[in-house]
Amino acid sequence: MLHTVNKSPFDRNSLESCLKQSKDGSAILFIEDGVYGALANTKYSDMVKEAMKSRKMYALFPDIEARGMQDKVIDGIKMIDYEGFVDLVVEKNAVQSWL
Amino acid sequence: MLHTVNKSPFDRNSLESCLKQSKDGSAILFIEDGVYGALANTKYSDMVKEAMKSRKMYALFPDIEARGMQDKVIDGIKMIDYEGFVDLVVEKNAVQSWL
Amino acid sequence: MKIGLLINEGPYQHQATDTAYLFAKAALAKGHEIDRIFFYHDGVNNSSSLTEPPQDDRNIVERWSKMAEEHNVDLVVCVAAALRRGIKDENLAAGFRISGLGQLIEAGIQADRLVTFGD
Amino acid sequence: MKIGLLINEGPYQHQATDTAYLFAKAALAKGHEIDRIFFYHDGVNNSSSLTEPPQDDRNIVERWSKMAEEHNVDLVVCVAAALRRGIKDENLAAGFRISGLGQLIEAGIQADRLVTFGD
Amino acid sequence: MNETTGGIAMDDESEGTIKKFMYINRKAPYGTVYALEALEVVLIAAAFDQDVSMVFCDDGVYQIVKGQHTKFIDVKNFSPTYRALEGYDVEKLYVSKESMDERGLAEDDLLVDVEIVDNAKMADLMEDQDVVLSF
Amino acid sequence: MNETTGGIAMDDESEGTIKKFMYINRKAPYGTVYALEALEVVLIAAAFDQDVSMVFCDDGVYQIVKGQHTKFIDVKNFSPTYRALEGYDVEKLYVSKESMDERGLAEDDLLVDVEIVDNAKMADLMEDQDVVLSF
Repeated sequence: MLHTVNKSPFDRNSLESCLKQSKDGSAILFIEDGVYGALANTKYSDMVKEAMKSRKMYALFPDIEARGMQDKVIDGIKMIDYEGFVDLVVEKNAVQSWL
Repeated sequence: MLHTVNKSPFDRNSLESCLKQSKDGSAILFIEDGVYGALANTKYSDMVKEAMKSRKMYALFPDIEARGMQDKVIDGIKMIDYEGFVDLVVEKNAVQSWL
Repeated sequence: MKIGLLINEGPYQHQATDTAYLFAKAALAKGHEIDRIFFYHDGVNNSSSLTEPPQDDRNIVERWSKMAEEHNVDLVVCVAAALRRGIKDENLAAGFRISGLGQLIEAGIQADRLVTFGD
Repeated sequence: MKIGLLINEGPYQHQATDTAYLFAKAALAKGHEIDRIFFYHDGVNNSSSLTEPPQDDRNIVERWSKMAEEHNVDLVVCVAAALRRGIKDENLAAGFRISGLGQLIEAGIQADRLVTFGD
Repeated sequence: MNETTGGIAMDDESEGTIKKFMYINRKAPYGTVYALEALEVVLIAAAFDQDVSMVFCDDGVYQIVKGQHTKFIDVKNFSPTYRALEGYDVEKLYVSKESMDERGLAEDDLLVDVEIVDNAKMADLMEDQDVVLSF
Repeated sequence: MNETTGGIAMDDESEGTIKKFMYINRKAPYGTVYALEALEVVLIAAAFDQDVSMVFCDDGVYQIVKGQHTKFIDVKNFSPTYRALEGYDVEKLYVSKESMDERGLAEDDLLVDVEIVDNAKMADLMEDQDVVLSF
């Protein structure tokens, strides 16, 4: 299953909610303001790194770059573009958007 | 100064932000989904009770009642209606809405 | 006392406009003056004359128009925000007028209090 | 593959519609079919023919109309949500049609994937 | 059928398919319209003979709390409608245990019969769906 | 003057008053329009000869981070405009230290000169205002 997170973890609880209610082996894609959850050296980096042990994480590069965060993403989070987003949707059985 | 909080502390960071950046002696009014921050026995009750030692807290009763929370409000938080809201605005020098 | 309001969200989607209305109504009932209500961001959608809520629901746009008429409240819709969102003279409800952001600053200067309602 | 979209927020206020558009564009470019896009909640405001963004900004409504025309995408606006927010046939942009919520469920049944964009 | 399905006739392709639809409610009522408009979706969905389940987690659990009185905010109290869901054959209602606990809520606070499940079970249920709609 | 004040002529009453206006930016750019439309307010406000200060706290600090490139999300990059604020005599820019720290940001990451203040100082500044507008 693919989970998308589009809100900053500093602003909303949706990333935390997603991590708690998603299964090992699922994929998580950070989009829009959600990409702030994909950054190193923040209050939430450890929580995300821990979740990365059992889940595959992606971040939408156009959103990362728009926000000037291209040098700050956690190692191991895969950067994709809108085509990659489409591929993920096609690959997984369903999509849950944590709005 | 009057601070209003209209978001649930479970959903957003605005209550926490407000408590950190408001002065002792200021007034805090919970409105709309913000009233979930005024409830006893929740994850955030202790944080709010601690802040009540130095700040006066109010909750908009019409919003409390709409959500069925009339029996769950923390003791010492004063229930007011829209007229009371107006009085607070008039009484304080300025209003900051934590949106 | 003169009170100004800033409303940042549209009708029905967020409670902000409802709260603002009930606040303004209470202020007027207590004898205060609502100097100006400025509609910004999606707040401009409060002024659409085309809204048609279900019979058993409140009519948010009409409530504003009525308040403007009865209490001479100045309802100002931000022109730039309105154009982005499809509010123009042709679908502007009674009692609203479209103008610039300067009207918001002016409300802040002239009113004794400015209160923001939003998301 | 057949993909359906659900869009819950209006233009300009939230990035959701932009992301949905760029996602749909990429899906079409890769040869997938965008079966239907359903506009709900404030999402119905994407269909207002009256929007007029600044010259240097993207025109969100026109982009949808153009996509509908070029790729035969079915753009459906929820009638109940639209009436609440002042979207009617008279201000409905080209390529959109107003219909019931059943169209959303139908999209969920017929498409291979349904993706939600919102706030 | 046209009436209840929102004015459309279902074509052959959709008539035979039964998919698992999950409606996830994560937001509080009244502060935003999502709770109300999500409920409207579920009521329509019931007419399509799909496998429907509804989830209440995070602030969504507040949607089904007893004792809501909305008269003074001048908005319709739609909470009684959750009780009508059973009549629409929407019987699978799941509520997050962790969300209830964090909010100090007990099953007795709720106005409908639900199954309370923990995060792990919720993740399992979600993974098992064909279509997930989140409000 | 009509042009820069949004098409209105200021009347006598407002001309003499100088109030302290604070614009608080708490939201990230691009995800929502608030950052952009708040900036538009500040630019107009500059023409009114009031005492203006701007605050960036919580996700608002992300508004003034260097290196924003918005080409691929098809939205205008408005971050250079923050550099123009000085030309409008908007010189009091305050940034929350705690918000920077939680996000692992340093002053060098920002594209404008700001004063970094802690929560206590921020509360003091806020308390001192006549009008506070929060976006």
